[in-house]
Order: sequence, then structure tokens, then C-alpha cells
Amino acid sequence: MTETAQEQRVELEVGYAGKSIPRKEDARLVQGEGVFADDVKRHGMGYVHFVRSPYAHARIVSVDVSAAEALDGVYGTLTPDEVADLTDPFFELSTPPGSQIKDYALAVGRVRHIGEPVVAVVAESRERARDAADLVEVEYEPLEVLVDARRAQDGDAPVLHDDAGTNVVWSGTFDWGDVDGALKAADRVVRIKELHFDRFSSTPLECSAALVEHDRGTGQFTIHCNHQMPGVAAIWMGPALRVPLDKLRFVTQDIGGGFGNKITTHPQLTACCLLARKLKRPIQWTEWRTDQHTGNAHGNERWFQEIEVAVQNDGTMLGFKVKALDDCGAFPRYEPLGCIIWAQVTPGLYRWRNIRVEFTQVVTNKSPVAPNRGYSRMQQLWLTERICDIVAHELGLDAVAVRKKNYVRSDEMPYETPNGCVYDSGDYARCLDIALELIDYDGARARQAQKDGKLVGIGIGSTLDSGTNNFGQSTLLNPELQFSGNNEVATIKLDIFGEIVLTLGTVPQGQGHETVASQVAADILGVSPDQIHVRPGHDSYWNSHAGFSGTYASQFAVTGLEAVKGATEKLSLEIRRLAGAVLGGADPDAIVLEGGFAKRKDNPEAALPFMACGAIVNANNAVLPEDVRDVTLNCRYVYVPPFTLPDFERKFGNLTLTYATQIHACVVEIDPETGHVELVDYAAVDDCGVRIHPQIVEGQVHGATVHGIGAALHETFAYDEYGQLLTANFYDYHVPHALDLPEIKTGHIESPSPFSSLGTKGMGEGGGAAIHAICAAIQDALRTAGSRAVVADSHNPPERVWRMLTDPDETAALVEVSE
Amino acid sequence: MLLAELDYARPGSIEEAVTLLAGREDARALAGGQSLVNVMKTRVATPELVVDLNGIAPLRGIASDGGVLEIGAMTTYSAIVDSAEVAGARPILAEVARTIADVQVRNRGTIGGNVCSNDPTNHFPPLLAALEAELTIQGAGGERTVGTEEFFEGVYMTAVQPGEVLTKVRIPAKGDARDGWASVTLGKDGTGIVNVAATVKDGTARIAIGCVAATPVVVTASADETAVKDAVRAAGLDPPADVHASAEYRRHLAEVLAARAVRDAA
Amino acid sequence: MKVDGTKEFDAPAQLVWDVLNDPSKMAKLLPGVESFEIQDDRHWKAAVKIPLGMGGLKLNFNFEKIEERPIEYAKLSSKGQGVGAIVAMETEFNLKPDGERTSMTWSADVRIAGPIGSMGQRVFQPIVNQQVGNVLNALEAQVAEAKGGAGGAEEGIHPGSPEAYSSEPEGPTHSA
Amino acid sequence: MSEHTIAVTVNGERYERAVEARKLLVHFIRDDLDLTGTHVGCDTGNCGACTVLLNGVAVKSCMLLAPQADGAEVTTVEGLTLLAADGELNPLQKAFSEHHALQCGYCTPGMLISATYLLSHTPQPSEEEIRRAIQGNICRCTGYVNIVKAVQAVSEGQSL
Repeated sequence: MTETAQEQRVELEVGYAGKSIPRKEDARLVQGEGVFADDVKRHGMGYVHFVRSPYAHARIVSVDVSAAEALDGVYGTLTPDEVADLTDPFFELSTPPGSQIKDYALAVGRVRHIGEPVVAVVAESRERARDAADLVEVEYEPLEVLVDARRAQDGDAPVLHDDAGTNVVWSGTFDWGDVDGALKAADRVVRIKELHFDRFSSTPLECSAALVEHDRGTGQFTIHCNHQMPGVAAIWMGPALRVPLDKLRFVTQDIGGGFGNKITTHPQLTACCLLARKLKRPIQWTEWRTDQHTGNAHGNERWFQEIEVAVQNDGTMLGFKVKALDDCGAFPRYEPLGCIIWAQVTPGLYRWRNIRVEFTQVVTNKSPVAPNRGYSRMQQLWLTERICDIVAHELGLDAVAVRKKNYVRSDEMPYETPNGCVYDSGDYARCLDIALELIDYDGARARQAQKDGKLVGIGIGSTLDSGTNNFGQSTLLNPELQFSGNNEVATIKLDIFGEIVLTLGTVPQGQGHETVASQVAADILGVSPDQIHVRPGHDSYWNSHAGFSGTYASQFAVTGLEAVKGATEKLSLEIRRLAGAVLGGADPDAIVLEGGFAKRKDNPEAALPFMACGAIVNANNAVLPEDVRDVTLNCRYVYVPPFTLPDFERKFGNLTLTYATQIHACVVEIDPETGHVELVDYAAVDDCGVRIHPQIVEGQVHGATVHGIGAALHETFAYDEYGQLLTANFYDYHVPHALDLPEIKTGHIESPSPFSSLGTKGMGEGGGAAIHAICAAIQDALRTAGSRAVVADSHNPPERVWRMLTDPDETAALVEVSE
Repeated sequence: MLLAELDYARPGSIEEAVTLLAGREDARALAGGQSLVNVMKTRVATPELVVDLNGIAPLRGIASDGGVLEIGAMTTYSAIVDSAEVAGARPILAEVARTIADVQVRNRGTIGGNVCSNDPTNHFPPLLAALEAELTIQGAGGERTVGTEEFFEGVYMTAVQPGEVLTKVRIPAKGDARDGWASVTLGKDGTGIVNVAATVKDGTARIAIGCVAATPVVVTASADETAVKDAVRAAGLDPPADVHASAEYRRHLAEVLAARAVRDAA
Repeated sequence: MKVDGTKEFDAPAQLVWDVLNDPSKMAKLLPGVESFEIQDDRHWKAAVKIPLGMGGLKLNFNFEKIEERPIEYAKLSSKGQGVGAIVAMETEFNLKPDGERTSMTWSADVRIAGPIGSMGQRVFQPIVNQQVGNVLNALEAQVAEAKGGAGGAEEGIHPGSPEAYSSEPEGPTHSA
Repeated sequence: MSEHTIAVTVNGERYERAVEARKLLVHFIRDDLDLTGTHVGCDTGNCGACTVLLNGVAVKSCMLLAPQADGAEVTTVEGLTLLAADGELNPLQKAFSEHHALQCGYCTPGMLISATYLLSHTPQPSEEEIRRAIQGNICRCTGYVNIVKAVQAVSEGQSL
């Protein structure tokens, strides 16, 4: 496989792959001619408005929709009782009792977070639907609210789901190597009482939306939406709606950003399906920003407690143990997968061999979570980076030196982690050097020395972006689950007029798949990407797709492109067989594809235009020799990565195929009077192996970086003691604006993956490197100023930094070092 | 995002506007709409009649007679930023207006709307309080002019009564006074956590602090850092706490920013 | 959100108590009352419009006196529902007789839910403080009136025209 | 309640429609005129995805009532190509594509309008001026890096 990969790369270098060609998507998007879910309209459609819970936790005493239904222009409503009657709860991935949680399209019996949909109202206009929603009378009996995950297991804590009888969704222990031995053998043990990874989300600018049609004759639902993983939506919705999967047709074209936040909209989509069927008309749903913030998808909030790190005096880190407590909000939905996904990057970039993680996930009265960009790995990587900096500071060592001493070395690649994951390739130390050079590390250290009122800090964030999941990892949570491996599909055909049409199983949200796929196919067929029509978006009727199709978890550059490559190579062979036969019986290997012709290598004059190939096979096949009558010029390829089932007992196995590296470095200036943190220099170095479209790769690096910057300094989903979300819109949930950011410098190296034939690695999630770098920089600034404060939270707004300055002991007390 | 039903009127004169506003209960004047429309989207505000002041030419414009700068209530932030009169008479108004929200909002938002909504995070209430501006209100009964202490009554509440409109704001020209501004916001030019405006004349600083109470808190002190901080401390602020800042932190910022605003004025 | 404070009255405790426990007088204490209906001596309803410059926030309130120890202590629970907002309030007060004067210590726990609840607490706290101040001023006026004191008892509480409230309430908040 | 018949010229074409007074301009443009290039990304006037030119001035169409646009000239993203002589993509649109200033493309229409407005009064903006001009337009994909580059490229090359 590696040889062919080598050959392939040589071939690709002379072609379109590797060049930043103009994106196919751009022309329509810069003219406002993209088609986003909210742009889809149908005659006679009704607009749905969800009546949402004003309480974080309450019993639904009564629901009265009579006044709403009596209002002029109202088409009808959907109530919790109807939902409980017409649907089954969505399936749960966890083991009992967590799996006994019942999750419906609308709140049945109880509301469990503010913004939870309780009743749906449909009317002739958006405004009228809202008018009617205001007339729906829901009587609630408020219940005690659970906001702090650390209380979830207390005897006196309210239990959210009586069916489960506990707030614990999943818990288990992961024990690799010999942690206790390492802690005994170590020169020192660094103990950290508690760290908190804050709740935020990448908040795609386009909220969720759908237009759902129901064909009464066939029972067919057509769901025009922006769900980024329709295959999974279907698996949730089919059984709940009691219809076969093929009755659910998902159609998307342009999606205004997903970042994982558009994987768990199946409850609202299910409600729209029920309404379309009940009211016999198309149903249009627009989710507004406040709806999305209160009731759609947040990132996982996580507490790390009782951390113990075994270290030698020279900074060598032998291992660590930790209790991780994950807060998934009111319903698990995609969870508890977050309870294992982190294990793809268990030791971060470091050579720790002894690790014990006691992982527990609980529900709270907050918005449910979804796999937000960097899903679950980001939290684990933040832990490893925080440990690294805290250890360095406590031992009086240089954070750069400690990293270089403990990084997995390039000559150790491929490297097997303590839990059996295989880091395919990379050179972390070299990436770090490039990052430090980009921010002029020595110059920054010099500026730090001369105190000019501001406190200067330098921070590093080193992370991995693990791509192409082995879904077998789900069996480490629940051995009953029948998921493993991964797959992706592409089809390509050469049509009657020589048109080449490529369809993908993926569901892009801005990653430029049309363009990148066309580059790979063009190189194989010897044409220009312009001559390859890649169908925009995804239609589960017309796009061939597999169980794991979709755009998520940094995998397109491997799964998506391998499928494209496989299908296109099949087509290439068919064209060459056909041409060989037509051009005097030449062997396919004697035919070369060039400029839209299939030519005999020995006689370039003997050439068959693609148009002729398409015409013969599709419209003139009687002239074909028998031995090529099987040629259809319509080829499908399913890429299946080489995974095996992980070992449940040892919780051991390879969970992902490729690992892209991100090393970020930044310089901050802190205003000591206000605690305001200013980002004055920033560099992001990325290594995702071979880059098919460098400009798109760099764009992904910019985007992931800024999501991290926002989370570190500006963005938080904060709740009060009553479970009221305090940052329910962009007025209080401050995402970075153009003025909030410095120039983001980028650098890269290419360490081709030996496990993908193109040498590519999935990328784009960035592992939250910016959060780690900024936390490290803030702590560095404080320490240089003589404070013992420890950055113990991933989110550091001005007041928190000011408190660290005024009361350093509060956080310093979290850390102790014993000989 | 979806407004409740309402009636809409676009009068061409102040008199017409006043009549319309007086004629209906729950009539609301619509200025730039950059705050009101957003509150209406939540249906927390549901005026039955919206009286759009954008058609009333006399409410726009900036004039300076040397001694006093007169700004029409419907003058946009952008117009203030670009105004030669403002630059000449009281440049701080333009410097602060330039940091309000963003270009689109500055193109629509007006100084009148800003002070009449009197959201604690707004820029103009503390600034006008520091500059001792006078505000002219017109109703059926005619015109009256009030100072800022009288004008700002509470959160979202001002001396402008039902059936009245704010017509203009008069600000004394700079003369030998020096003005300053300091704030801590969510990101650059974001929502204010605490805003402070100061004007210094003959060694005395008049300081107005925003977002620490229902209305701007004005303190005066001799223009040196210790005196200013002492004066702010003496004001015994009891600021609101929210997700962005505790009362304690706002109290601290009030002192720090007051000192900075005075320094900025120097 | 919890607010509390103390207030002195130049009137005997019994009189203050009577004012505080007379629902019809209660109607005059509340801001922006548009209608008031007494069900029994422990339960009453009111339609109020909380004054907000952007337009009043309309709420239908249900009141219940959940505890009382004449003439020193009473506890009142109320819940208001309206579009975009639910307000739940628990108020308590203690009266300490001091000859012909009375000192009242009071506390209120106000919860605001619904869409408005997520819109900047920084505005609620001053609003609540200000309304509490208005209620206390009105109470003082009512007590004065009951005592047969100076007129103008209605000063500063014109139901329905909240803008007429005193701009500097003698409330727990310091405002300019 | 009150319904108004309004006449708005959008991208050079005159539309006359009856609208409810409460309808937001952005919904009039998207739902009534079917010009779906103008987007909605928030409900508080922060994101700028709904930015249009109203009589040549950049405004957020989610904070105007449709009747307020009566008699006005509105330019939406669909009108930008008209600004280029040949009806092709205009230089700004080309620059956005060349510099990869868009990923999902959802903020792009508002971004293009804000940049168009900037260049209409400041043909040679500094980076600071460009960042100030798009401060009211949120992009969640690009970190603004390439958007700034694209606008710079246009201001350095041919103006609109």
C-alpha cells in the first residue's frame, strides 16, 4: 500500500492535486445564489414555531392549544401527547441504566432544559405562527434544578430521568500501563485538585432549518435540511417514526457551517415530519439564534479532578491519573460517544506510558451537547497541555524544554500509544520550532523581561487532530453496539456527451469538497477539474452513500478522497479497456488518458474522445466487442479503512487512522488593573500530511484557531443557579469579530500518512490548540509577574484573570508537589 | 425574531409625531431602531403603534454657534463621527461614537435613540452626563429643556413622557475643558461592562460612570488619580452583577476607568 | 435575585400592618396595576404593566399570603405570567414597633424566567431595585394617608403611567 | 393590524407589495421578493449576514421594518454582479474567491455588501479600516484573515 502511495504522490505532484485552484462552490456563493435550507420553499407550506420551555426543570401539568388553533391563519399544532402516541423514543447508545433515558421530538411529561421544544404550532406565516405560539397555555410545576455536574451524583440531587433512576449516563475506568508504579517510582508527584473545561460551541452562523414534505401516496418524507450527518439522522428518526429508512429522503445543498452542531437536530426534524403528515402540507422550520443557543447543541463541558502526575526532576513525565466528569446536558443524543472519543488522543503528544482515567458522564438541566469541532479530544488535549505547563512551572522548568523532552519523536513513528492507537507520522518538535520562530520567541521573552505596565505571556498549544474514526470504539462503551470500522462512497460516470459526473457520500459545510474531489479525479482521468461536474451537496436518493457517510471527525481527506480515487480509477480502467478494444484491441495498460482522449501510448494518433466512449456505451453498444460489454462507465467505490475491532477487556485498539499535528504559539499582554487579555501575536503550524488544496487547508487552520481563541477569551454558555442560560444570543455570547483578532500567522510541514494512499490526513478540527496556547500564555504572564496563580479554567474573561491577579492563592491552592 | 402586530406611521413633522404619540396608548417613537426593534423581536416590547421619526428632517443635523453644539435627536452616530462641527466643538463625541457597535449600526442608530433607550451599557448617557448636556423635549404642551440628571430616570426610562419626543441635544463647546473616555467591553467595541466619561476643567474632573446603576453615576473630584478613585469609592456604588462582571469587579473597574478617563482627558 | 433592606415609618406598627395586609391598598403599592381582583383575604390577582421605557411588560399576577404572624411578620408569594416572561417573587417583612414609629425589615427573592430572563441581568437588577424603591415610596404614602397625614398619597404611583414614577427611589440601590 | 403598500427598488428593479407593518425588511427581501442571498444569522442585530445597501448606505435589514424601506433603493448581494461592467463576477467577488475569503458562504453576502460600502467611500483602506468596516459582520469559518486579504487586493487593484 505504501509503494502505491508513493507512486500516487509522484503522479499527483504533476497534476492538479496540491494546487490551490479556485473553488467550484464560490461562484454561486459570492452571488448569493447558494441554496441553504432556509431558502427552500414550497407552495402551501406552513411555518412552524416551537413553544419552548421557560424552565430548566419542571413537570408539565397541562397543555392547552385551543386558543392557538382558533387563531386565524393557524393550520394546526403538535403536542407532547401526540408525540408520545405517534413515535417511539430515539434509541440510546449507552448501557443501562443510562440507555433507559427516553428522548422524544417534544418534551413529554417534563421539561429538562430552558428552550426545550414543548409544543409546535404551524401557521400561514412566520409571524402568525409566533402569534399562535404565544396563545398556547402550558402549566408547569417547577422542579429542583441541577446545574453543577459535580452535584449530579449526590443523594439529594434531583434526578432528571426517572426511567434511568440516576443522572449517570455512562461511567467506566480506563487503565493502561502501571500508574501506581509510576507514581511510586517518580521523583515527584504533582497533584492538581480540579480543572474545568468550559461550555461553549462553534455556533455556525446558519442556524438549523428544514422544509419537510410528505407524499401521502408513497409515505415518502423529503427533508430539505442542513443536517450534516443524515445517515445517522435516519437511523434515529426511522424507528422513532416507525418508517423504513428509505422513506426518509435527506436533501442538502449549501450548509452554513456545521462544526458538529448540526448532527443532533433529529428531534425537531421528527416533529416536522409528524406535522407534514398530520397537516397534509409542507412544513418550514427556521431555528433562530436564541433557539440554537438554548435548545440545540453545546460542546461538552468537563471537569478533571484529583489529577496526579508522575514526573522526574528533569521533567520527564511517566504517567498520570485523573477522574473526568463530563456534563452532557439534559439528553445524551450522540452521547456517550464523548466518553471514548477522547481516548483517540489519550496521552496527547507525549510519551506517557502509564495512564488511568476514571470517566463519568452525567446529565444536567442545560442544553444537550453535540460533537462540537474537536469533539471530546479537545478536552483531553487541554488536560495534557495544562498538566505540561503546570508541571513545568512547579518544577521551575522551561515549558518548551519539557515539551521537547516528552513529545513523541519523529523517529518513533508510527507510534503506538498506551491504549493501542497508532500515531501515523509527524515531527512535533520541528513544528514547535517553526511556531516559536513565527512569534519571535526570543524577542517576546525579551519584551517580557522589560515590564512596561502590561504583563507579557507566551504560550504553546500542541494538539492532534485524529481523523477517520474506527466506530468500533463505541463497543468499548457498550459491547452490544453493532458499530465498527468506517466507510465512504463515491460514484463517477462518463455520460453520453462525454460529461463526467462525480457524486459524494459526504455532506460538506464549507470545506470545498466539490473542488478537492475534482482535483483528485481530474489527475486520474487526465482532464481539468472544470471538466468534472461534482454534484453539490447531498441527496440521499441520488448520492450513493454508506452507513458512516457524512462530513465530521476530520476524515474527508482520507475517506472521501479515497472513495473518489477508487471510483475514478475504476472508471479509468473501464475507459482504457473500452478504448483498447475499439482502437484495435490494445491492452488497457497501453492506453493513456489525456486531454479528454483515450490514446494508444504507441500511437497517439489512435485516440478515442471521452464523448465517443460515453456515446458508444450508452447509445451505440451493439458495436462493442463481447469482452467489453460489461463496461458501464458508471462506477461506484466504497472505501473501507483497515480497522479491526478493539479489545473490550483492555479497552485497547487503534481508534483512528490518521493524526494531523497542530502546534500553536501565542503572545498575550494582560492589563494588570482590569485583567483584560490582549492577543498580540499568534502562530499556527499545521502538519496534515499531503495537502491536496493548500489554501483550503490553511483556511481550516484559521477557522479552527479562531474557534479556540473565542472559547479561551470570549465565548461561554453560562447558566445561573436556576438553569437560565445567560448568553442566549450574540449580544452576550461574544464570538470573535474582525477587530478582536491579531493577524494569524501560519506555517506547515508535510509528513505524509503511510496509511492513506494519497498521503493525506483528515484535518480541520485543530484540537482546540488555541485554547491551550492562550491558557498557557496567561499562566506564563502571571508567573513571570511573580504570581503563583494557576489557570484552572479553559475560559478566561477579564474578571477571572483579575481574580487570579488579586487572589493568586485561590488557584495556587489547587496544586501541590510532593517529593 | 418575529414582531407582534403593530401599526406604523411615518410623520413628516414633529407636531404630527407628537399628535400621533399622544393619540394612542402604547405608542412608541422609533428612532434608529437598533435597540427597540431587537426588543420587539423578543416581544418583551409590543407597542401598538410605532411612530417612525426618520421622516422628520428638522430632527437631523448638527449646528455649532461656537459656544454650544446642537445635535438633532435623529442624527446618526456616523454623522457625528464625520461632523466637522463636532470635531471643532467637542471631538470626544465623535471619538466615542466611533466605538459604538459597528458601521451598519452607526449608519442607523441615533444619539436620540441612544439616550432615550438608556440601556446601562449605552455610550451616550454617561458621556452626555459628563459633558453636562441639555436635552430638549417637545410635547403637545410645547418645549422644555432638562439636564441629564433630570433626563435619565432609570433603565429604559427617561423624562420623555408619552406623547413627547426628544428633539435635540445641546452640548457646551469644549472651551478649555479636556475630555476623556475609558471602558472595558466584551472584545473590541463590544457590549460595555463599564463605561466612564470625564471632563476636566480648572483642575476639577466631572466623571460619569455607566453600567454601574440604573442611570449614569456622576462624581466630581480634583483631577488627580487618588482623588478620583477616592471620589468613586465614596459614591458607594452598588452595581448590577451579570454574566460578564460581578458587582465587586464593576466597582473596581469604575475606579480604574475613572482614573483612566481623567488621564485620557489630560 | 435577592434584594432586602429596612424602612422606618413615622406610624405605629398596627397601622403599617393594616396597610400592608389590606389587598385594596396593595393595589396602590404595586407598579403599573391595570386591574385588581380580590378573591379572599389570602389570595388576589392583578394585571400589571411593569414599566419599561421600551413599552410596558404586561404580566398577570397571582398573589398568595403564605404565612402571617400579626402584627410582626408576613410572607407573600406571587407569580406573574406574560409573553416572554415569567416572574416569581417571594417577599417577607418583619415589623418592629418602636413607640409611635415602626421599623420594617424586608426581603424579596425575584426570579425572572422566559426569553426575557436571558436578556442581560444587568438591566433587571436596577429595574427590580427601582421598582422596590417605588413600592416602598408608595407604601410610605399609603401609611401617611392612613394616618390621615398630608395628602398627595398617590404621588408617584399612577397605575398605567409608570413613567411618572419618582426618578430617585429611596430604594436599596444607589443611583445618580 | 396595519398593512402598507410599499414600493422598493431592489437591485434596479421596482417592486410594489402589500406588507404587514411588522414585517422585517430582511423577511420582505427573502420571503416576499425571493431574494434569498441575504441571510439571517442572529436575532439581535449582531451578525450582519442580513446587511444590504439602503440608498447606498450599509444597514442591517433585520433592524428595519419593511415599510421603512418604502421608496428606497436597496442593493443586495444579487445586485453586485450588476456593478461589474460585463455582468460577470465583480472584482470584489473574484477577490473573495481567489483569496479563499469564504468557506460555507453564509456570511459572504453581508460581508461583500459591507466591503462594497467601505470601498465606495474609502477606495484604498488600511487593514485597520477594513477590519473596522467588517466589525459588524460575523464569520465563523475564516477567522477573517482571507477576507481582509481579499478586500486589500481589490483596493490595491482596480476599484469597483
